[in-house]
Amino acid sequence: MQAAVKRNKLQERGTNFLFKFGAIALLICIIIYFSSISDAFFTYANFTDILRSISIVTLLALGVTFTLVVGGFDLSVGSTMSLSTVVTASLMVWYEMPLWLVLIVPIVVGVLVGLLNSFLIVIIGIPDLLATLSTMYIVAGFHRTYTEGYSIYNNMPLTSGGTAPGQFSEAFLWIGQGRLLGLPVPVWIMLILVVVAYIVLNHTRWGRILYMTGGNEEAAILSGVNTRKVKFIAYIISGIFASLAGVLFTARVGSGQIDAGTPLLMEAVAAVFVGYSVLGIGKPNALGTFFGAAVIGILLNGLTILNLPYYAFDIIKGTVLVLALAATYVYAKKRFSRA
Amino acid sequence: MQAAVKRNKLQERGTNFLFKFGAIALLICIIIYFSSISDAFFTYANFTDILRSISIVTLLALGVTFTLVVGGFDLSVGSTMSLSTVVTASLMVWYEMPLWLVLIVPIVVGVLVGLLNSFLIVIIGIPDLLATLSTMYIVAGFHRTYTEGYSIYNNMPLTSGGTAPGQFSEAFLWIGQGRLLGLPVPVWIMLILVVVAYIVLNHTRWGRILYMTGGNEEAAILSGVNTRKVKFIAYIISGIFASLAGVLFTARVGSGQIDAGTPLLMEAVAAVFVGYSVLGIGKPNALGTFFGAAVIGILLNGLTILNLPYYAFDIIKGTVLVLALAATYVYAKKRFSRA
Amino acid sequence: MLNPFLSMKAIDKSFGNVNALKNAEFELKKGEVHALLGVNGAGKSTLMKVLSGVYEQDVGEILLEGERIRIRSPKVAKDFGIYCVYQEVDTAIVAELSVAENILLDKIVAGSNMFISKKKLNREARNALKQLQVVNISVEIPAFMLSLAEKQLVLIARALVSSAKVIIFDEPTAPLSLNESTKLFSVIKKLKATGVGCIFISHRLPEVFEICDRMTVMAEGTLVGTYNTSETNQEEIVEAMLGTSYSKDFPARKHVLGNTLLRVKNISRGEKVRDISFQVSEGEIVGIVGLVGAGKTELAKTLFGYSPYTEGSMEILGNTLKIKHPKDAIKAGLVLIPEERRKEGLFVQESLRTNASFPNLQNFSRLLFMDKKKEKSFAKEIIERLQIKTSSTETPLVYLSGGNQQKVAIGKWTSLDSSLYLFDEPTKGVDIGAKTDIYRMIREFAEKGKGCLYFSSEIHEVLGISDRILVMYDGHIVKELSRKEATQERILLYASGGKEE
Amino acid sequence: EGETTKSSSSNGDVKAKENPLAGKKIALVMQQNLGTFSAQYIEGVKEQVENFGGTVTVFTSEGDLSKMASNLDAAVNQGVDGILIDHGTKESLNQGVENAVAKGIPVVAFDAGVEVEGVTSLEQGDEKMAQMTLEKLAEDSNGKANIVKIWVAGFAPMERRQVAYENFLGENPGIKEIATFGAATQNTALDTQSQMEAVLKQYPNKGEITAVWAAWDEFAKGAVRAIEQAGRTDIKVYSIDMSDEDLQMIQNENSPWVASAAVDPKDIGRIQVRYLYQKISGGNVEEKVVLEPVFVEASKLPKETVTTNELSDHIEGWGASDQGYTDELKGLEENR
Ligand SMILES: Nc1ncnc2c1ncn2[C@@H]1O[C@H](COP(=O)(O)OP(=O)(O)OP(=O)(O)O)[C@@H](O)[C@H]1O
Ligand SMILES: Nc1ncnc2c1ncn2[C@@H]1O[C@H](COP(=O)(O)OP(=O)(O)OP(=O)(O)O)[C@@H](O)[C@H]1O
Ligand SMILES: [Mg+2]
Ligand SMILES: [Mg+2]
Repeated sequence: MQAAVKRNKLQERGTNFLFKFGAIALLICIIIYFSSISDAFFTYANFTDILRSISIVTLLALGVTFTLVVGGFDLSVGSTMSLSTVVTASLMVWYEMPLWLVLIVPIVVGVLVGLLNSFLIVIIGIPDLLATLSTMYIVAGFHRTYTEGYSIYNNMPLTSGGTAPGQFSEAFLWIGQGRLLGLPVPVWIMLILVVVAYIVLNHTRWGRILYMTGGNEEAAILSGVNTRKVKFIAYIISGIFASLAGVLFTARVGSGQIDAGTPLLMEAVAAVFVGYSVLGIGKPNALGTFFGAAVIGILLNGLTILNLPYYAFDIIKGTVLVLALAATYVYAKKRFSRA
Repeated sequence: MQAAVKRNKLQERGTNFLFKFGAIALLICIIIYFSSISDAFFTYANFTDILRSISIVTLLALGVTFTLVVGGFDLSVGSTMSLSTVVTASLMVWYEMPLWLVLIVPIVVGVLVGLLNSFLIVIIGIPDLLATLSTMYIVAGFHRTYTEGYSIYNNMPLTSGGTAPGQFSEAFLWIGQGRLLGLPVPVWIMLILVVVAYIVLNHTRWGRILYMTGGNEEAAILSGVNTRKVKFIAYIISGIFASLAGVLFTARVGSGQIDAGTPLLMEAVAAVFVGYSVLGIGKPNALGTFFGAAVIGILLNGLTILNLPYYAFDIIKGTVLVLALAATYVYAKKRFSRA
Repeated sequence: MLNPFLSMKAIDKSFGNVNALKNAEFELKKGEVHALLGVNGAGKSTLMKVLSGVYEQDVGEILLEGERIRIRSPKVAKDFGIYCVYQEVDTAIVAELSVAENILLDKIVAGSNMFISKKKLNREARNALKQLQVVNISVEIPAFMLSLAEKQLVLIARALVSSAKVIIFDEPTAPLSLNESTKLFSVIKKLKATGVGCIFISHRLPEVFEICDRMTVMAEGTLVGTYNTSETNQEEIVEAMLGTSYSKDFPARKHVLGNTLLRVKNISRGEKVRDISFQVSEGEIVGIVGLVGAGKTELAKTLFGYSPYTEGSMEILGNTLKIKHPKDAIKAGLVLIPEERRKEGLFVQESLRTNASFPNLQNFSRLLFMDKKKEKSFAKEIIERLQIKTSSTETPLVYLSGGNQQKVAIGKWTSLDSSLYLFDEPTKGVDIGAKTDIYRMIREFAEKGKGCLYFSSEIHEVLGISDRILVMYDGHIVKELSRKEATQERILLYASGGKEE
Repeated sequence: EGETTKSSSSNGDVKAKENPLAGKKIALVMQQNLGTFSAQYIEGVKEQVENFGGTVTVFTSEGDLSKMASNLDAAVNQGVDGILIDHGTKESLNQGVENAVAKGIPVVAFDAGVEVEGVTSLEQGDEKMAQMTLEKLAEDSNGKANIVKIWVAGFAPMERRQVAYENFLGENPGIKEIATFGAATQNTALDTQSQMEAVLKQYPNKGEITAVWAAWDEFAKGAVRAIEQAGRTDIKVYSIDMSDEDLQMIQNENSPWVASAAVDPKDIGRIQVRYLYQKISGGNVEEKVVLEPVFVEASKLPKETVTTNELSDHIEGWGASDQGYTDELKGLEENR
């Protein structure tokens, strides 16, 4: 008996270890492998570029993380980002607004989308995925209607005749393209927001309340948490992150592209779920999300070296997502059967 | 007391009536409105056009309906349809297969996608939305890899040199473009499949088992149903419907377009949810799905007559979806709180 | 004598047409341990939920230190220092958070500082656990890794750190082992010493007599009486709890035993079903009785193939079977009426007709197509036979009362002509009238030569209906009693782990 | 993201050591890679690079400009010998291109609007293509027509086409624009088709629409399908750009698609590579190269179907461009 129990414990520790450090070990293996193939891979320049390339997705994914923490889901982040992109660009190009307004108005837009989402979910009672799916649609429609289907760029011709008066300012473009202390500005922004989100979620009272609401809503209510308010806030935060991603995208690209966010939604979701398993936390968390985005970024960057046909990339992304999900849910199953 | 109870009952009947016939009444109003604006609207030709334009979406939506009936969800139908489209086209153009094979192989493909979905959901335990999201990705990658990014059309040059030997046969194109007894063939196909799905779901033993599995899985198991098998079947059916939609699309367009299914996913989902509320059924059902697709089709057709810009259509689609969802869930809430 | 610290006066509470509390009374002194006793459904939990702010009473008042208070929410109750360790611990535990965070949950929510120091949190939590003499729980692991008993300790610690004045324990010992219970009692004694009033709900009389100062007995939502432990004995309390009317429900029944229907040999599954052997004959009603959490439901589901047994064997009418899924059980002539009928037994959104025909669809369809006429006539038949109150066969079951729902859950199996029926707490949450109907149905099954297994924690019910009684404790069958041998006291003794000398 | 095609013949590797231009690693950074036009363009690039004994890595960005910028960075980091850019915008790419130039990596851009010193930009002669098709349109309709314009803003070549279009309308008052739309989406052809269907419903009578002018072949494809489905083949379609798939549609019986001005997409790829190799070999290359467009008319095509590979037999100047060749490059190619 005793021996069997011991063996069982050992085995359990084994799986736990795998789950905890498996993801990180895998990442290290990938990095070593790619480095052995190409000298260009393991360089400072390449790594800062990878970080810059994931900065926008990471912001989106952080928003999704917040909604997942409270037990929801936000599928509308992609189109919120699209909307914020064109709003930002239009404020500069069409209306020649000062920089501070250009940065604040998109955030207000994000808050509004968050309010719409939480209204549908909390007040009307539509399940989160369906509610945010509809919002995704509506917001996408709005952003096209707003621009009449055109992308927004410096001195563009206007449908009303004439050309747009404004231009993207240098200061604004610096947000997306500049460098600071050897790192690109978007990387700084990403790192700061990851750290802020990490601290808020893991080291503040608010973070505990968010996790509580998602973990056991009933218990949270019994402890005096206004869970409806908490959910409202989570969706609003998600909207704000999506807006920031949009602003960053605009500054990076220097124009207001239509539908910029749509292809990023899936990547953001994948990042969050890959992040679930980081360090065996098994729940949505800010560091994991960043790590997830980084894994995907490194994988894609490295795969170009492997001569894989470009059209196979979706397969790899999908497979990584499936593996991350499988790890998460097989683990969850085990946990539940233990409880 | 008595009076109050009576008043309450009356009020309740009122809401029930609204819920049951509200959707239909709305549709009739819309039709009358559009007819009053344009002579071209209320014509036989226009209505057969509308029916033809919704035929592909309806097939997709029927598949989604089956997965919803068992309490799941299938987001991969769009890319399954894309895959089926290029497979169908390639069988004709690249390999000159006989018609029966051209029709059967895509169905096999649909079955395989369904198997993958149900494996992830039933065996691994990944939640349906996330599992089918990953599948969506993977299948999309496969279909691009398969065609190497090319659309497939008559006499296309091959990467291996030379031109493709095959052509779309007249018989095949008739499926998408022909007419029979005054109705386009796709309309016939759609109507037949809607009726078959309706009969299976509402009048057969299987339908009962599907609905019961979705309604209360635990109770279904304890009544002796192998719910895992039932779910497998539902996802396979969904895959088959998506494949049929792909075949129909190929025949309609006369070439194998890349990514044909992606934009149709949301429309299919919207159709299913609009269909929830038809006749107050309050759950996924085949007739409702058809009706939902028709409502959206009529709305879009009518709105073009109103000269609304295309980019505003998404807003309308999203709003219709939200209203349908709100109706469904507000009603559900009421029912549950009564219980 | 001092004024009572807390008193509840003339409390009424009803849910729809169920009067859970009628003119209920309760009072508690500072620093006393006060037991709240009563049979299942007596209203104990409901009364405590009123006190802890989960429900608000319809009528009546609550006084704290002589002042009228209104407890609108759990939060308000906690502000008054009233804490509850719920019967279902999982409703109050956040599985993902660490033990420390769970212990300090209320403090975190109510706190005002923005940052949370994990170190400080862990220290405070460790202190709280130390007060409870718990040293072997790490405060840093997530709460989902705890056992049921440990989770309960976390909830007690939570009350402790918030300097509660009143702690309600709703059947805390049900899932605990004897050893764990002893530990809990020493904690309660300590709490008492610091002036905290404890309300203790339990079905296990010996432990109640061990640790409580006074006890209040409830029946059917009303106060029966309050007794000082030193001035009463178990017999008096049991009589107060049961009243006298129960035997009327069960007229004597002549029964003829047939062949052995079911033979279960050394069946085990995990911790909750251990080495179970028994047999059931045709025409026999066998009661399986045990306290809450003894493993009855688990055993029923194991027999039915929902969570198949890992060891042992099963024979039906002499044929050894391997049952891996409920469908195998149904095929072999075994059916289960599960405990949680809304969750497991019925499709509450569906009509009575579709529910009734579901277990035997083959019978109600031609080729593939459903024969709605046949379904309807069967539905009408069971409505009539079981006297189900419903407006039509098409009414969704949500609109039916609990008792009538339960009749459907039983009646739906009658189209199958099975030979063995497992009833898991079939009268739970069912009113007196419907209860009588259900007893009658079960007896009719037996008279037709079916075997019945009746799982219940309500001892008087089991006594009344069974021909033979198996007592379960901690996953084992600890005693078999014939109808003649069985008494309330003996069953209670074995069910709470005791032994006769 | 990318794909590399290895030089296929083994003796190429042997020779690679002899010629300094052999064995080069070339990156192709694209904004969008869906559709037959792109596939043919990629094929042209690969063919020419392989003929020179090099390898190509294709970076695609799914239409996402920020991804495109990242891909450009990745290409620079991987230390390729030369970079080809297909589409994109000045604002998003300038920085990466400057970076490449600073590292001494030669860059040739096609329709990207990149403005960096030392970078060669290819464009298709967009004004001329617009003019050619519009003149044909005017000729076919005797100078009086109601036309639908399908065009999208925001891309450099589209802007140039628009300029020519406006000039033309100014000079031809008989040609009236009655409707205009267009959007570059994930599935442009399909979306255009449904929009065109809507426009046809607004103008249900014969003669209300004379012709459609599509500034991009993806638009034309959608429009042609909508017109065919509605049986309104009296409406003619004129377009810019042409892939092999388009050619098949033009050749269909009763096809409304009557003419297109284009450069062979394969030729574009080949020419772009040649200029890149000129730069790699240190040659002095002009900053702006305009590709000569070819006018393809349905009436000039033979009865039997032909593909773009055989088109040169029927349409003068198709697929036979010698632009960008130098003697040195020809020699390199023949030596393999
Ligand atoms: N939310 C509710 N809705 C309807 N009826 C309820 C509800 N809660 C309790 N009841 C009913 O009120 C009565 C008293 O239930 P309560 O849970 O208070 O009993 P109890 O004495 O705690 O029993 P046990 O010993 O089984 O825990 C029961 O008949 C029960 O069915
Ligand atoms: N999924 C689970 N996770 C943790 N504990 C469980 C689980 N299921 C059952 N238990 C515990 O196992 C024990 C046996 O449960 P079971 O439901 O079989 O008891 P029971 O005798 O039927 O009691 P009841 O009167 O509550 O129905 C109980 O202590 C219960 O709390
Ligand atoms: Mg209770
Ligand atoms: Mg039980």
